[in-house]
Amino acid sequence: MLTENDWQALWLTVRLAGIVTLILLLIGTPIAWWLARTKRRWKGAIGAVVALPLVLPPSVLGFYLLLAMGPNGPVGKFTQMLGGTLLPFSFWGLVVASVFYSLPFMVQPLQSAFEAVGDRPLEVAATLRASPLDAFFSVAVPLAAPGFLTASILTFAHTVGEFGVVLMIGGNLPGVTRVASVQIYDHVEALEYMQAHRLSAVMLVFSFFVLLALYAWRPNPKKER
Amino acid sequence: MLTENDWQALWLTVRLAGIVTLILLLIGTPIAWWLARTKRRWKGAIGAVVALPLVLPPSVLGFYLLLAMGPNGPVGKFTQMLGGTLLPFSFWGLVVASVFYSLPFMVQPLQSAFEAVGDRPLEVAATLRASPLDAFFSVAVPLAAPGFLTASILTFAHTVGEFGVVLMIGGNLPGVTRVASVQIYDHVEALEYMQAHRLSAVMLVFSFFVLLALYAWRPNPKKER
Amino acid sequence: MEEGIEACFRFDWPGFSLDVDLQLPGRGITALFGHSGSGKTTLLRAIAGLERTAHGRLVFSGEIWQDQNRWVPTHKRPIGYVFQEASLFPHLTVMGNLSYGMKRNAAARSINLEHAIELLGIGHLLDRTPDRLSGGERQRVGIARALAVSPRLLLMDEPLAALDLKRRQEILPYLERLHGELEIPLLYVSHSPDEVARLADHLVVMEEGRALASGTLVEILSRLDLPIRLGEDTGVVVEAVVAERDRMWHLVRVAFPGGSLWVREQGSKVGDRVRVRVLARDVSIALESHADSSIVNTLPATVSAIRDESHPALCLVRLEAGGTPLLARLTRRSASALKLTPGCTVWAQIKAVALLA
Amino acid sequence: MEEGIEACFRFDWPGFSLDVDLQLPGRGITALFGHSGSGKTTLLRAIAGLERTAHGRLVFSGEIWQDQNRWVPTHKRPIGYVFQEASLFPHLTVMGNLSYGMKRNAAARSINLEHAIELLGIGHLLDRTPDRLSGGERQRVGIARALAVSPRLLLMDEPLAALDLKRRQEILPYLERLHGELEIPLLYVSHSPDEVARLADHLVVMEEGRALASGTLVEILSRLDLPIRLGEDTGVVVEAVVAERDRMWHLVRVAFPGGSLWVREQGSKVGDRVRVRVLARDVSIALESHADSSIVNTLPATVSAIRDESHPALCLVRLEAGGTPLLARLTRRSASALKLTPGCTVWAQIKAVALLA
Amino acid sequence: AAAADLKFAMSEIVTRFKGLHPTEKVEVIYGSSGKFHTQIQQGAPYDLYFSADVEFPRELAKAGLAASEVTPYAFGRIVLWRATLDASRMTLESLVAPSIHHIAIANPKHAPYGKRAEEALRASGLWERLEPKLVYGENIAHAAQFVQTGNAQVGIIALALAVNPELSGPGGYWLIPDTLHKPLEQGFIITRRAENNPLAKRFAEYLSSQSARAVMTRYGFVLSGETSDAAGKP
Ligand SMILES: Nc1ncnc2c1ncn2[C@@H]1O[C@H](COP(=O)(O)OP(=O)(O)OP(=O)(O)O)[C@@H](O)[C@H]1O
Ligand SMILES: Nc1ncnc2c1ncn2[C@@H]1O[C@H](COP(=O)(O)OP(=O)(O)OP(=O)(O)O)[C@@H](O)[C@H]1O
Ligand SMILES: [Mg+2]
Ligand SMILES: [Mg+2]
Repeated sequence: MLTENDWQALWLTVRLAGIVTLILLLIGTPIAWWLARTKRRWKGAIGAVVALPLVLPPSVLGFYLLLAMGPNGPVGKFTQMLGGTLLPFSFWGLVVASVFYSLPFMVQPLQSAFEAVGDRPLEVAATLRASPLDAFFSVAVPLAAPGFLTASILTFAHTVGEFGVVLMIGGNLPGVTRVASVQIYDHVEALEYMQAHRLSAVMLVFSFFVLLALYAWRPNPKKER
Repeated sequence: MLTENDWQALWLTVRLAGIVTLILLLIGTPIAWWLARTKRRWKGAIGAVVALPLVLPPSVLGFYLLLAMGPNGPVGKFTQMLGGTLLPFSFWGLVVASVFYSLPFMVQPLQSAFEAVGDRPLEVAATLRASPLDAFFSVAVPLAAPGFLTASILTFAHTVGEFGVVLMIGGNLPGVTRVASVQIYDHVEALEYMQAHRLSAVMLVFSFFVLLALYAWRPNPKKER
Repeated sequence: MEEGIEACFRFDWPGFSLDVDLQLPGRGITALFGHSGSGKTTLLRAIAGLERTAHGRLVFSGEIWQDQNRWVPTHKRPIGYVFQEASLFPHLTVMGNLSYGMKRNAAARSINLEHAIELLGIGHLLDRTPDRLSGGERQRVGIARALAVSPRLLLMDEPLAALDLKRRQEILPYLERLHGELEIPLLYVSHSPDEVARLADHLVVMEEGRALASGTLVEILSRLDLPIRLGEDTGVVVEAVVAERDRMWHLVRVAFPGGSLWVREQGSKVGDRVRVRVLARDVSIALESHADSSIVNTLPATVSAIRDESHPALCLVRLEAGGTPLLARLTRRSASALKLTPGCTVWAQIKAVALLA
Repeated sequence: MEEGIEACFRFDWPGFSLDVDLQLPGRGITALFGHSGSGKTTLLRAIAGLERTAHGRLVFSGEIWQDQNRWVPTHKRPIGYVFQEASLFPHLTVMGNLSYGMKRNAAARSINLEHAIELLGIGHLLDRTPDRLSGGERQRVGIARALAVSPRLLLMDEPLAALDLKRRQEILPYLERLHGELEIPLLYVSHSPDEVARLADHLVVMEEGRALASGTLVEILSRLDLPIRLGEDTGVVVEAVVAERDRMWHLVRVAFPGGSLWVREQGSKVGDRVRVRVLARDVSIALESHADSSIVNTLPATVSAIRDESHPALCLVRLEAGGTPLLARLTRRSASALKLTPGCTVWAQIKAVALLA
Repeated sequence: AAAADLKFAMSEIVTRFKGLHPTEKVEVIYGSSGKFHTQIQQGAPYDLYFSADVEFPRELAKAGLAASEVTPYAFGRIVLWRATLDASRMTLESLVAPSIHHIAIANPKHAPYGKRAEEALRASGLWERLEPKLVYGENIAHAAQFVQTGNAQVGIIALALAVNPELSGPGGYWLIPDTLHKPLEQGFIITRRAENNPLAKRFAEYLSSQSARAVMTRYGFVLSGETSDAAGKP
């Protein structure tokens, strides 16, 4: 039903979205934690900066990222200095761009979830000898579990659906950067509607079941009476 | 510094994002509330469906919306039946499409926020003679305020940044459907980088201050000790 | 129709089941008394409509609140509920919490809120948010909030547990007066036998989800067989009339069938009907009456029963003073030394008497 | 260095300021007693390191936990904390809550958790989540959780407030034993004069953020001038030695300078040092000794002072029984009738005596 | 990298090329010429760049990013197209008819086909009257979709698209005279990256072969040096 290219694109998409979600869990969690806990003045400013990638149209953001990661851009110079290769038109270039673009989708829900945890559970943890780091993992994270789920769903889905940035940075190379969204886009542009419908349907069905599984597993937020 | 067209596009963008956010507050809140409170089996399925618009690439989603809202699509037939006009190439077409596309950004954070409220405050409200609806507005909504903020920020910003769908069904009509994201895109495509930079910068600065204001106003989530 | 509360609930949770069928009076204070985990809160929640039981019937002075076909939701029941944990709205100030219910029930304003606020000592806290209150302060706001809706039935889940003696002693008379003036029936959960004895007209003893006993306070307290571990607070309540007033020493004499007792005055007038509580630990027994002691109250009485107490050194003696039952707690050695047996005539020396209302 | 806790804190909140400078003993139970809102919780939190005060100095048996330059964070302080609201982790089962601290402090296992679980009666709840516990059950789990970390200093914020008398009477001796066996100092917030009198070796009376008095229980309780409203529980504590045992009647005679008293036995052996509590309300005064009464304990004593009580009908009489102070509460009319003045010799009749430890 | 309008023609050419050289690997990526232009500036791994106009490759060549001259390979033509009704009997004038609410063209600002459509409308003096009816697609395929979904009644699109069986359907097209607009010259370059890639050179040479030219013609391109009328005719 689907061509080999389609399957390749799907697999690439899942890989990209998975890796981006994982990386963002690693990066976004501390940022969200800091935003939720700090009482600093410029907390608002940082929060706003984190949300900024949202407001630029994706292909424009992609354009700026391309400039930055290109041979004359700051990121490009840096990566060249390190290893010699440039990020655009590579899988890891997509990853970096998507991480940047999807950051707010991870940070915002996590921040809300962490704020909802409140001080008390952490105080309790401290009286039970848990260091702040320990308390974070053993108390804050489980209590914020629904937030993690929301954040991961939004991030994953958004990375799956995103194509403006991906097209710009990735260059649409089959098997490397041609993810499913780009593939569908190509089908539509080429007026290959049947193909586009099929791939969309597969994506939708697949996503539906992934989301359904996530929801089924979703822990009910616990509240002490 | 900016051309008149640019300003027009900016204004259109703000209007679109504002209206979409408002409409989604109206639509998304009851959905999120239902998802947060119900114990039905198919809650997960509904939740997954709500999140689905996320995974399709915007321009593909736009294409399907174009089909649906066209003279032969179901939505199109419906609108024709009602008033005779079609939605594509009109501002309200954009609104409808964006509402559809941004729904998950409103629903997901709200759902988390409502779940975090828990049963107790609503029980208390009931003992104080508040009907469920009354309790919803006087207790659940204020307690979920940070969630409303997160949801509105994500929705607003996402609508501002979105252009795939908008381009697809808007027809890029100046003053009607040519929002800032499309305008920037046009500048970039036409290699008018200077113009693109300027408009992007204005958007970013503007958004930064809007976000900053929102954060500053952001209520600290209250917890009873 | 008839006054009173008919409450019948049955359901199972894993590890706990509730099964009660109670007839509670439609006025006065009914205490729910029982061990931790015996189902007091659950029963109160069921009455409030917060827990919807599979089988249940609830009738409040003729209005059906729950049966097979009917279900009045919580917000339509004219109740005031004080939660075990204060459960204030964290997003509202103290004032906001108080006015929340008041606004929604503007018609039936029967309670003077200013007075309640003053009495509960929360006047200086009105602008604070709950996260900046102490535990006891939160609980007091919770009480005021429940009163502010001018309920027709007050449900209170250990409202005074977090309060110190002084506060408690200020609030208790207020609650007493409240139910006296407004005739609101009050269902009151408490662990404190002291509070129960002082406040309650009617007592329900809960154990493992069942109502072990239900009846008037006087009835239940004087029963020797009930395993109510009132401990130090075992005693009886006597209904009496103020017969005389000693203005100089601030004492009143209350009379009842069987004699009279001198009690410190509490504002009651001659002729008032009052209740006095006599704790078993305050009653000693002498074979003769002695005038040279500081114990002012001695009554002739007959021993009617003797029962062992939980500690092997002690026993509980039931006395009849002209028809009024009294309990005395003695060491078994004393009982033996005085050769007490049912039928003996003795003098009951009462060291302290508390006037209740 | 020397044992003991040196706690000195000063800071201001809008509407409340804390200003204490205390020297607390490094062993035994110290009760923090005071009205609602007097700053007990705040002081406990400051000691636990949960509230970081601007000016403060805290030394625990020679270790500096807080001064200008040092700050030991809460998780490095070897404390166990029972919060006023149980504050269980809602995402863990009861067992998970208990083992949380235990896992993190595997080295110093000094408390037998199984025993604590059994005694607190929470064995059947181990698999439940906190949202399915009753109020008292939650609080008991909170106590067990604090004990499970094998702390070197126990801080308890009204741990027994939500518990019924029976539980309380089971837990109190356990806490007593705990501090006796393990020599863990215990800081204990309580509203209940009964609990305080029973448990505390040392008493701190708080009022409006200040420590009104701090000293041994015996010292503080026998002071007539302190406005501690112990109410019904006004009384003294006497240090004594078990002198004789009456196996038949389950009584022991405890001797102290000034006489001896018969008390129901509580497992102590002849020669043990014990404390007995004598409440003012249980002491009556006679001019002669009477043998025909059920009151077994009478002691010769001298009136040393008379003070008015809060109620105008009552007065408090301080007696000296061979160097041991006693308090008696009488009606002023009785005091007048018996012509009591400082210097009189009288018989103190003691109706009930509680053996404390 | 090839402009989107080349999709069908180029696919067939590549198949034929592979038939001749079975061992060689040729991948074609279709997209917007402008985007490729930007990407090549930033080092995109494309060896050949077939643009939909000549300006983009010229600029790249000027920036030293080309390894060859800018070679014009074809001219595009624009047509009036209608999805359901036969458009072959329409003219530009018939667009004024009130039954036509929306006319879809590619965005003249950056799409070469859109630019030519605008020129044609201006040349025939209809621009002022038709401008309120115009809706702009991102590119020529997008403009075609507006028409195909019925949201616009007619569109001005590339001949290369109109001859595509997916679109041809019941509707026909009317070739807009190329006198009304500037020629739509399309050029390609070999990028600097492919300087030493013999395959790129060979493929470029193959394009001028007879069979490749036949394919281009069949898909509606006018080849350099031929008359326009042959274009699109099988
Ligand atoms: N949601 C629940 N699911 C299962 N069991 C529950 C639930 N809530 C409470 N229980 C159990 O029901 C029993 C009665 O609880 P309830 O809260 O009524 O007790 P209580 O008499 O109010 O006790 P306390 O004095 O400690 O507050 C307890 O054993 C408790 O563990
Ligand atoms: N975060 C805060 N900000 C300002 N004032 C506070 C804050 N927390 C508590 N207070 C006030 O400090 C005073 C002391 O509070 P604390 O909790 O120490 O009282 P407490 O002695 O424990 O009383 P209770 O017996 O009612 O628990 C109270 O008057 C309270 O209102
Ligand atoms: Mg309870
Ligand atoms: Mg407190």
